[in-house]
Amino acid sequence: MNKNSMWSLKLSTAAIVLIPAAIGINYIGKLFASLLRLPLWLDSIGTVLASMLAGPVIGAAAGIINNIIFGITADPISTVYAITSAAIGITVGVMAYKGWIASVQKAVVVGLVTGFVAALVSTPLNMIFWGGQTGNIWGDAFYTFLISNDIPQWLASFGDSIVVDVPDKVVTVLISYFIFKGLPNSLTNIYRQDSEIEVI
Amino acid sequence: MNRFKLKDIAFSYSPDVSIFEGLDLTFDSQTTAIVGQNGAGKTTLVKIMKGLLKPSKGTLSIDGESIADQTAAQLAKRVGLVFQNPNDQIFKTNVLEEVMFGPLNIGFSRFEAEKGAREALKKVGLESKVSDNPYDLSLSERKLIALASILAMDTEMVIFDEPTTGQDFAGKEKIKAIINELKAEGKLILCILHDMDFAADVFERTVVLNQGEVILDGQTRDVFPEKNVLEKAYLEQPYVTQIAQALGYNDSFIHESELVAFLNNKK
Amino acid sequence: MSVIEVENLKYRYPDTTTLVLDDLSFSVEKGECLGIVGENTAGKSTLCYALAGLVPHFYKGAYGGKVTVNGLVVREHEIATIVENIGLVFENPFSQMTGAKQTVYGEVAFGLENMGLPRKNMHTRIEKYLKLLDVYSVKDKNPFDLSGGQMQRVAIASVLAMEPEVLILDEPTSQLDPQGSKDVFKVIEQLTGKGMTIILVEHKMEQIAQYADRVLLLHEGKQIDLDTPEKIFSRLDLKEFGVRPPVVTSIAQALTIRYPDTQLYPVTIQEFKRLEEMK
Amino acid sequence: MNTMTLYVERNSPIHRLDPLVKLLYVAASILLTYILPEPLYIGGILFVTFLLLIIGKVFRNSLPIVTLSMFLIFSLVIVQGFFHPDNVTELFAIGPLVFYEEGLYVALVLVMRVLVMVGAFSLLILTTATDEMVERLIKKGMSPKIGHVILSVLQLIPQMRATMVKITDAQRSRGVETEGDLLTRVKAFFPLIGPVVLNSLNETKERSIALEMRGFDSPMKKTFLNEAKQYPHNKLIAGLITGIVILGIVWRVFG
Repeated sequence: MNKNSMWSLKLSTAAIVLIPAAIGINYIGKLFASLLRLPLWLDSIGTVLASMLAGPVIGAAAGIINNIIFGITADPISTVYAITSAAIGITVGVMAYKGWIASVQKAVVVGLVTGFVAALVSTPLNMIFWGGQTGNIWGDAFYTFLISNDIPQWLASFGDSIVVDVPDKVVTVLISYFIFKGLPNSLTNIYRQDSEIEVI
Repeated sequence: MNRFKLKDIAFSYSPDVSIFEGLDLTFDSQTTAIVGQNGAGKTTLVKIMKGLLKPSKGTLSIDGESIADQTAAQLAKRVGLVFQNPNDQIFKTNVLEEVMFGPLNIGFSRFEAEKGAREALKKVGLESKVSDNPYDLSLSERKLIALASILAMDTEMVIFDEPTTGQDFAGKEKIKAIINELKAEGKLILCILHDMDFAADVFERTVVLNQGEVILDGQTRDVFPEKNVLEKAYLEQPYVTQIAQALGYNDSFIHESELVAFLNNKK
Repeated sequence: MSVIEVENLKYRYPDTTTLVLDDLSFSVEKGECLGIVGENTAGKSTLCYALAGLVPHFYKGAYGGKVTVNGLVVREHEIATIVENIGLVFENPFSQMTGAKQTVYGEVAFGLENMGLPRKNMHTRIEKYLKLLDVYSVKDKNPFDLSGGQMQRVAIASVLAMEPEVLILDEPTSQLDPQGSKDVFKVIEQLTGKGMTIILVEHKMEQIAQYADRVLLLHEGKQIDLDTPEKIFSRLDLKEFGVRPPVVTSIAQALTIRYPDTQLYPVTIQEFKRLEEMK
Repeated sequence: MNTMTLYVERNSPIHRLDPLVKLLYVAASILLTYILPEPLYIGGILFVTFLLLIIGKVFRNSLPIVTLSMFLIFSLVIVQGFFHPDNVTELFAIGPLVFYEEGLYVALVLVMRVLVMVGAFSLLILTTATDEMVERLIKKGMSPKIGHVILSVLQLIPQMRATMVKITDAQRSRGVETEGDLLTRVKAFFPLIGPVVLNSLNETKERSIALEMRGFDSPMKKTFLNEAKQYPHNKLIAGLITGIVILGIVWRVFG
């Protein structure tokens, strides 16, 4: 892949069909996590995988559409976070392209960065819409703790988001990383935009 | 001897559509094919036997011991079920690990699991592909991996759901050999099939299900000449039987060799 | 006139080392039904992809030789152009439903919308093919609520509605139940009767014997033989290529019931009976 | 078939509105709660939104959606009421915790905003069939491919849910326990999610092929099976909504 193609908007059919699959994976991941009563959401595995497979543009599209779909089928509030999901897709897509999914250690870094970016993007949204809170019990408890210790509201809000996003994104990126590493070429090479036909 | 007994089984997915009402079936050492249209209840039946679905009424037992309260995971040591679509189970990055997964879950040591897995892979003819990624192989090969992953668990009973779908001639021959081998080892074999030729060729007993009811149950040889009953279940006769009937012979022919011998004698 | 011409076709998938198609050359005439047989690794599906342009446009890899469909050189045209000349239906009916349409009627319209067919022409076409495939009665149902056999017929209708010159059927019934396959084969029989050019990949040799005018035998990507079903199925080395002849043919072989002039064995029950009575 | 959307088929004037006008209403109503951030005005917008839900015959259907935001609303009142930085005027106290008037005021504005947002969104999604909205957006210039993605997700997820049951069955048959302590449940996650991912990627390949064979990538200008629906008074209503927003801004700036 050359630099232009990471951001190329000319998308193959396979890459486009990857978006609904990614959203489906997000959904099922979330469902399995709640079925198994795991303490995390794990609802962005598909977005992260799509970014790893097809780059930041598809990753971002998967993220945005994921939240829109969730908005029209279940919870309108989630539409607000479409921007956060897009940021997750872009972060993972860019870092994957720059070679940051080469090892477990690096994947942890990707997870941390992604969680941090997600919190960074969510904070202004939370400030605008709900006065800085997230509606997550642990996050809001932490927010309360910070506020009552005279931390400025925006910083408390950021803290709230960090508590919510970082652990989940680290685990999500790690799971996605292990799945991605195990994928055979026959499944991954159809999403690449760079391959040429060799003449024999 | 293994005997699996279902008595007076009732089951429904939703209150208004019942699948089984008072179904009785017993399986003994004979290899048995279950045939019928989609929706006849074949898969539901084997899921009940495997403990994946709980009947609303009736009893299930193996060798007289009730298994009604056992979960699918607990039954995994005794009853193996090879699902139709291998893509519903494969998640490991190489063939050997995938096949070892089941045995390890039911308490095999790594050594035993690997030994069992390698033997099972040899039986399905994939011993040279142990370190391949399953998704680099074809769907028909993945079906054989799924089959091996159940064989490796060495259960006393093995149930197959449509093992021959998408298999070529060689694949079907392999499955036939495996079934006969399992039978020789004294295991209880049950197989859901859409392929009447394979059913006639391989199985001793055939059960015809239609809309949740057993409409024919007997020796394969006695079942397939029943053209009218089969038609009721939208099933066709095996080619050999069709040929014999087209030639005007109504005796029961279910193997190619039988018909050849018969025609030779007539000459 | 040949609708399909294949000259020295060679192909290898990306990131692999062996040729899946190794120097194939043949042609298909208008109105002909060509059966393709061989074991699972023979390259049958890949050949179908190459005829439909998926190889090399969707699957890149290494490509050599030339495939011409209805006068178009496949290598030089986009898939969207090629599909107006050749349609492909494959085994899994479920993944052939686009997912974007909530009715069977809309599903068939999908391809026509993409082709940019004017709306006034759409309805007649859609209804014609829904009726031809005997799925008109379910036209308002959600495609995913159909049985496998119905879904597969909707897939065929959707491809045929684009009115291609050639229809490729790659194991169209292998995932269907007996009734579903029977219904699909009824349609195939109708289409061959209407003079549609068909390429049929199938494991049941009885079906190949019934419908194919000629049979292409592939083995490990190589073209072993291309001839009439009687010639192909009478080959004594057939099993070496992982192919078993129809049951009638192997019975005829055991009993040496054959055509007196050509010494070939019959491939259908009707012919078997005729020859047996002649004896 | 269960297509997942919350759309409720009814015969109401709201159902007959252009989806884009309803979309405009969502944007306008949320915007107005910021342009005029006093409880009285927000209350007014909330009243109008509820009124429209009633006219659309979907008020009752909107309640479960609103309930989903209950925790957020509850949390807003508690946290802001007790801990908002501007808190001075005590309302009441529970032990050492004091609940303040300023916080309650802030919470009231926030809660009503949440309700306006959820209510307006509900109005859109409960009275609009998704395919109608998508076709409308495509005709207004959205990429048909994006439209395809949105519609296909809605059909795909119920299918994937069915697959999920099959996968759970297949893995339980191989001895995977899905109940038990946290470690057991964590261990079950991979065997369950793995096949979902592989399965969907594999299907992506097949579905792409099917789409290619139906001219998905065709450079031709797409035509539509369904005739464009006529929406009466479309421009008038859209103009009215835009007018109110502008009026609100003017009010805020000069008022």
